[in-house]
Amino acid sequence: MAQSTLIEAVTDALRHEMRNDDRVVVFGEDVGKKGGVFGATTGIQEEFGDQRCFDTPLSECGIIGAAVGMAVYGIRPIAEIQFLDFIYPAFDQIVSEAAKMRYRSGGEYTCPMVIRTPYGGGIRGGHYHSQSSEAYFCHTPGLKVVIPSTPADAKGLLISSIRDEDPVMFLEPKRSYRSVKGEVPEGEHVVPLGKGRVVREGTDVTVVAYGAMVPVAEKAAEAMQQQGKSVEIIDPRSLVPLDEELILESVRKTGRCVSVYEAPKTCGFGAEIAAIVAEKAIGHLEGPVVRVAGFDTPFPYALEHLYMPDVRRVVAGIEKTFNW
Amino acid sequence: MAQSTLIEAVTDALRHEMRNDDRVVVFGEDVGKKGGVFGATTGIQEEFGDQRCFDTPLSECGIIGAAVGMAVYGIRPIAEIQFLDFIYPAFDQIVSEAAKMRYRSGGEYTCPMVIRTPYGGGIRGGHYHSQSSEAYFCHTPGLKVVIPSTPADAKGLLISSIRDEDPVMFLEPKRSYRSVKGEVPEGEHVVPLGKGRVVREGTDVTVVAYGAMVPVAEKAAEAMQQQGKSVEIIDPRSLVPLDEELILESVRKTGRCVSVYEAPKTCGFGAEIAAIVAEKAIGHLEGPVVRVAGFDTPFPYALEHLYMPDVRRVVAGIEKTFNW
Amino acid sequence: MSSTELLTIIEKDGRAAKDKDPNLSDAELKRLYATMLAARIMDERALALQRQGRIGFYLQALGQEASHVGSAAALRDSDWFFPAYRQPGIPILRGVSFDDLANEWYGNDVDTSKGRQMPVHYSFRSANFVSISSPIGTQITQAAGAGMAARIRGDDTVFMTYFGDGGTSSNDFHSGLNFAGVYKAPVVFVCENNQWAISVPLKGQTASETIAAKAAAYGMPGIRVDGNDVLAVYRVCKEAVERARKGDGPTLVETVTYRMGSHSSSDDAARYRDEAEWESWKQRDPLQRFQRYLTKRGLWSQDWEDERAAAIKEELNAAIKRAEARPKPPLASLFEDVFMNPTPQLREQQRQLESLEGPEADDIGEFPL
Amino acid sequence: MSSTELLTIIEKDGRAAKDKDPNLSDAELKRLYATMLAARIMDERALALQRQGRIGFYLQALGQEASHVGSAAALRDSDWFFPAYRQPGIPILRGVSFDDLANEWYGNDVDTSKGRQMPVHYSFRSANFVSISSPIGTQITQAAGAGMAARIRGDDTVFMTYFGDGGTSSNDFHSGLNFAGVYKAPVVFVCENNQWAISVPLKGQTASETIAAKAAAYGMPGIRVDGNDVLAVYRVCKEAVERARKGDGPTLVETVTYRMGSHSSSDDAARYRDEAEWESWKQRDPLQRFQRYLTKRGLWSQDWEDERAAAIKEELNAAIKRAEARPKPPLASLFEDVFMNPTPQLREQQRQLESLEGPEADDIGEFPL
Ligand SMILES: Cc1ncc(C[n+]2csc(CCOP(=O)(O)OP(=O)(O)O)c2C)c(N)n1
Ligand SMILES: Cc1ncc(C[n+]2csc(CCOP(=O)(O)OP(=O)(O)O)c2C)c(N)n1
Ligand SMILES: [Mg+2]
Ligand SMILES: [Mg+2]
Repeated sequence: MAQSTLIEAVTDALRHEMRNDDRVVVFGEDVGKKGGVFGATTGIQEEFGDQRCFDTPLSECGIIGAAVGMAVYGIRPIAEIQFLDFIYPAFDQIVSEAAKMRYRSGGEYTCPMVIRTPYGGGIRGGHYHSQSSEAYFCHTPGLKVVIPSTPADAKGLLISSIRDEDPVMFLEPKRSYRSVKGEVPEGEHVVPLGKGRVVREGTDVTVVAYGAMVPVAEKAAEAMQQQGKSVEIIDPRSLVPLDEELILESVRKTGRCVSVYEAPKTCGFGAEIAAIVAEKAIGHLEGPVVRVAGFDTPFPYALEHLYMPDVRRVVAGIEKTFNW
Repeated sequence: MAQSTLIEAVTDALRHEMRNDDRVVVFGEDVGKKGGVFGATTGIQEEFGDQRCFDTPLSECGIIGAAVGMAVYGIRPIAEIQFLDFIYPAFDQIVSEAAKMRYRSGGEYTCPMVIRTPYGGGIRGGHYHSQSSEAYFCHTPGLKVVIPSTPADAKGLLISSIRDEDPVMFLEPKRSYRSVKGEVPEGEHVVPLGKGRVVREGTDVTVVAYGAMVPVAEKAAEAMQQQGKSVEIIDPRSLVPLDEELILESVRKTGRCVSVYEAPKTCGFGAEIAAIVAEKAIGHLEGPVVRVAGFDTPFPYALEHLYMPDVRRVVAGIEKTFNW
Repeated sequence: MSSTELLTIIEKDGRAAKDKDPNLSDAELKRLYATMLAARIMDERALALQRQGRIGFYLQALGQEASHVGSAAALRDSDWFFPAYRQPGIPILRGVSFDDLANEWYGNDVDTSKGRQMPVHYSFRSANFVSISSPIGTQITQAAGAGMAARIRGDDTVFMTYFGDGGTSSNDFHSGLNFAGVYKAPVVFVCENNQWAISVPLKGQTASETIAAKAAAYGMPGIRVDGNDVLAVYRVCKEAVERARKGDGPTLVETVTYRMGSHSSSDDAARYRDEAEWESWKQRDPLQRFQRYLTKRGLWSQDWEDERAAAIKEELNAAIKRAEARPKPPLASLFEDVFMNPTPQLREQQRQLESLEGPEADDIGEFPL
Repeated sequence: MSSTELLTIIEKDGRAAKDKDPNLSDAELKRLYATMLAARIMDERALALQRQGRIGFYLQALGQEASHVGSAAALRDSDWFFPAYRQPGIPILRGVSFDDLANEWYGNDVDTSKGRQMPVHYSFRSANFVSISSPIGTQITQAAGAGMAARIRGDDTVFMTYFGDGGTSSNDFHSGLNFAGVYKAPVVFVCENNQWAISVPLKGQTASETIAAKAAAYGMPGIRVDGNDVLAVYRVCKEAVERARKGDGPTLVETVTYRMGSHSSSDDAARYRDEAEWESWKQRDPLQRFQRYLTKRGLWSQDWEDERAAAIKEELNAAIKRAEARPKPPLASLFEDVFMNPTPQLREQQRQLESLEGPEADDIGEFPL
C-alpha cells in the first residue's frame, strides 16, 4: 500500500477503471492536456488518447446532456464539472434527465454515468468556488450522491460509482485534495455505495460528518476527549443511498447527535440526519439534535474562515447536546 | 369581500400591483394572448398592453436571466415559469445570480423580482407536470420562498412578494387553483412574508402543512377528531423566511409534530421542520417527529393517487406520534 | 438546397421534377403513405378518446406527418431516434404495435414505460426510440452525446433527433448543435418548424431569418425543406444521414410545416391564432399532396385508401379495447426503476404504503395543458 | 464590415486609412492610451502582488487592452456595463480609483463588495459597472433584460456586455442574444475572442467559422474586428451603440485578440500552449500599435509615456499600501445583504457566531485556479 493524497487516489481510480473497461471515457473542461484545473486527470489523455479523454466546449449543459446520451447508448461517461458551483447550467439534464431516465422509460433506458466535481470551501475560492450543494442532489430521486473523506475511500468509492448502473454524483472535497493523505490499496479496491464508516468509536455523542468536515470533526472529538466526553464519528460516505442503520445504532447508543456540514444550514443534509434521528431514535435521545453548518448566506471570501464550520463551532455544537 | 378561486386571486394581485406601480411587468411563455396555460394572466395583456405583459421565447434561462437584468436596472419583473418542473434551465440564473446579486455586490445591486410558477401534483400531470422542488430554493440563501394555500393568502402574499426588495419564488399549488375557493378582500390586501397562519387550533399534535397539503391536513384533522385527538395545523405560508416561533410554540404545547409535503421525502422541507423541532423543542417532545411526504421516486402518472400524501397517510403519520 | 431557400419536390399537381425525385420503390412509397395515414387516423382516434374522458391527455401531429415520416424513413433500422412528442408516425414506421402505443396512453400494467408518464411520452427500446421527455430540448444534447459515443466506439449508427421551432430557443439546442459540430457527431437535427410554440408564433421565438440559418453558428450545413412534402423531406434527410454515416458530421434540417391542431388536448388555438393562416395551410395537406404524386404513379386509389383505413381502424380499435381493459400497474411498480436495485429507504416506503388500510385517494384533478 | 472579414484601421506602421479613422480628438486619443497603459501597469503590479502572496488570486487582461478600452469608450457615462472579469480598463476609464480596485483585491472593510468575492470580481455602482460573476456567461442574458427594461421604460440607455470565446458556448449566450434579437434590445454584445478558454483553443470551442457568424442565428449584425486595434474596435462599437440607441437593436461584435498571459494566477499556459503562437501575437501588441499611430499624430513620446507610467505607479502603490493596511470586514458583514433585512434565522446565526470564544480557524488553503 502506498501513501497518497486524495486527488492522487481519484486519478488512480480513473486510470484503473479505464484500463479495466474500455467503455469508460472521461471528459470535461480542461481535462485533457492540462489534466484538469486541480490535476485530477493528469496523464489520463496521454495514456488513453484523446478519444477517451477529451476537453469540451464551455457548456456544462452540453457536457451532461452528452453524457446522458452516451450512457443511454451504452458507453460509460465520467464527466468532470470544474467546480460544483458551475454545475447549474446542467441542472436540468441532471435532475430531469439523468435522474429520471430509468424510471420514466420503465427501465428500458438507463443512465450509468458519473459526474465528478470538486466541492466545498477552504481554499480561498470565495463566492463561486466553494459551494456545497449536495442537498439538491440528495433531494432528487434517481441520483446517488457519494462523498469520500479519505484517499482510500476516494478510490474505492469512485470505482464503485463507475461500475454502478445508475447516475452517481461524485463530490470531491477540494480542501482535502492535497491536505488529506493516507494509504491506498494498489490495484482493485472497491468500497460499496451505501455503507458508512465509523471514523472513531465513542460512547457519549454521535457526530455525523462527511467530506472535508471529517478531519474537523476528528479534531473536535480530540478536544472533547480532554473534557472527558467520548465522541463517535460516522462518515456516511454515500448520502444516497444512506446507511441509516449505522447512524441510528450509534445514536441509540450515545443518545446524542450532531451533524456537521459546510452547506447552508437550512434544508442541508444535516436536516435529513436530524429528521431521521427524530423519527427513529426519539426514545433514545438525551439532548437536542444539533446541526453545525454553513450559515444561511452565500459563500463569502474574506470571512471564509468564519463561515466554515471549524473546531470551535463543532465543539460548541457538541457541548450543546450536553448542556441545554 | 368576494368569493374567488385561488387562481383568480393571483390574477387579482397581479392586476392590483400593475395598476399600483408602473414598473411592474409580467412575462413568460404564453402569458400574453393566451393568458397563461392555467389562465393566471387572463386579461392582463389586454389591460396593460404588450409592453407590460408579453410572451417570451421558449427559454427559461432567458426569462430569468432577463428578469435579473431588469431588476438590477430598476424595473419590477414578474416572470412566470409555466410549470415548476421546467424551471431547471434557469436554475443557474436563480441560484447563482438572483439569489446572490445583493450579497456579492455588497448591496450595490439588488434583484427585486418574483418568479411565479405552478407546482405540485394532483392534476394528472405525471412525471413532468407535478413536481414540488421548493426545498432546492429554501436551501439557497438569498431567495424567499412563498407558498399560499388559500385565495386570500395568494393575493396578500403575492402583493407582498412583488413589493419585496429581494427575489421571491412564489409557488402556486396548481391542484388548488380552482378547487380551493374563499373570500378575498378587494383592493389593497397585504399578508407579510415570514408570518405563518394557524389553520386550526388543537392541543394534541401539531401538523405543519403548506400549499395543496393544507386541505389534506384539514381532512385528516377531522378524522383524528373522531378518534378524540385534537390536531393543530400550522401553515407557514413562507418557507423562507420561516415563522419558526409559531411552529415551536405549537409543538411545545402539543408535544408532537408531523410535517406534510408532496416533495420526495429525503431532504424535503419537512426535514427542516423536523430538524428545527429536534433542536429547539426536544424537551417537549412526546413522540417521534414524523414526515408524511412524497416517496423518494420520480413523480408517477398512473399511480399518482398513491404517491401524493392523502388523508389516510396523514392520519397514519399522526397516529405514529401517539403509538410508537 | 440552402439555409434560406426551400426545397420542394412534389408540385401542387402531384408532379415531381425528375432530377429531384428520390426514386423510391413502389413498395416503399406505399409504406410511407400507409404510415402517414395510420398516424393521422391514430391521432384523430386518440384525441376522441381524450374528449370522451377515456384517456387523460393527447398531443396531435396533424399536418406534420410528412415531416417526421419522411425524415425517419431515411434511417436504417439500427439507427436511433431521440424524439420529441409530435412524431407518432415513427413508432408506426418502425413496427411498434398499436397495443404498445395505446398501453402508454392508458398507463396500464403492460405499458412499456409502466405508467410513469403522461400519454404520448413513449419509450420503445425495440425501435431504438428513446424515451420522450417533457422538458423541451433535452433530447438534443443527448443525441449529440450518443453520436459522440458511436464515434468513440467506432460503429456507424446515425442518430436523428426532433424538436420544434420553440425548441431552438432551448439551452440544449445550443449545446447540442455546438457539441455535434465540434466532434462531427453523426446526428441529423430535425427541427419541425410548425410556426407555433403553443401560442407563440415563430417571430416571437427568434429574429433569425430562418431556423436553418442557425446551423452556421455551429459550422454545419442547415437545410430548409418543405415539411409537407414527404419526398423532399426524405431526400434532404437521406443526404444528411449519408453524410453523417461517412463521418462528415451533423446537419440541421428545418422542415417547414404547420401545426394544424391545437397545441394539445388542453389547448384551444382559436384563442390566439388566425383562421386564415390555418386555411392557407389546409391547402398544403401533406397526405393529399402525396396522394396526388402516388396517383400519378398509379399507386393510389380511393379504394386502396379506404381499405387501408378500415384495416388500421379495426386494428387500432381492438388495441384500444385491450389497453383499456387492463389494470393500472401494481403498487410495487411505484418503487421500481428509481435505481437498478431499490435502496433500504425505498423498500421501507413501499412497506409503509402497503400497510395502509382504507380507501385510496380519488380526488385527483384534471390536466389543463 | 462583415461577420467573416476583419476590420483593421491602424496599419503596422501606424498609419490609418482616412475613410476608416474615427477621428477622435487629441485629448480623447491620449485618454484612451493612458487608460490602456494604466490597465497594463495595474495588471502587472497585481499579478506581482499575487506572486508575493499578498493577494490571493489575479486575472490579467494582458494584450486585450485595446479590445475592452476601445469598446467601452464608445458609450456615454450613463450607459451600463455587464462585464466579465477581463476588462480592468473599464473602471479606470470610468474614473474608478485605484483604491476601489485594490480594496477589492484585498477584500477589506472598504471594498465596495464587502469582501464577498475573489479578486477581480468588481462591483462599481458609481460607474454603472454591474457586479462581476464567476459563472461564465450569466451577464449576457442580464444585459438583454436590462436592455428590454430600458425600452419598456422608454429611456435611451445602451448596455454593453463582455464575454470570451468560451462564453459563446454558454446557455446564456444563446438566450441572451435570442431575447435581444426578438425584442430589439439596445445591447452591444462584445465577444473578446482571445483564442483560448483556459486550455481549450477556439477550434475546440465551436466549429463556427467565426464568432461573429453566430449573430445570424439571432437576426442581428455580427461584426469581426481586429481586437488589438483600439480605433477599429472603437469605430465598430460606436456604430453598434448608435444603432442600439436609435432603436435598431443589438449587435454582436467579435474582437479578435489574444490572451498574452496565462488564464489566471493559478494557471500555467506553457503546459498546453505553443510558444510560437504567443510570439506571433506579441508582434501585434495593442499598446505598441496605438503608440505608432499616436506618434504619427505627434501625440506620443517616450518621455510622455514614462511620466504617465511613473504617475500611475505612484498612485497605484499608494492605493495598494492603503488597501493592505485596512482590516477585513467585520464579522457582522457576513450576515448583511443576504436580504435587505436579515431574517430571524440569520440574526440567530450571527449571535451564535459572536458568542464563540477561542481562536478562529486559520487553516484555509490556497486557491489553485
Ligand atoms: C423547458 C420547458 N418549458 C416549457 C414547456 C411547456 N411547453 C410544452 S410544449 C411547449 C411549446 C413547444 O413548441 P415547439 O418546440 O415549437 O414544439 P411544438 O409543440 O410546436 O411541436 C411549451 C412551452 C416545456 N415542456 N419545457
Ligand atoms: C459556468 C462556468 N463553467 C466553468 C467555469 C470555469 N472557467 C473560468 S474561466 C473559464 C474559461 C473562460 O474562457 P473565455 O470565455 O474564452 O474567457 P477568457 O478567460 O478567455 O477571457 C472557465 C472554463 C466558470 N467560471 N463558469
Ligand atoms: Mg412549434
Ligand atoms: Mg477566451
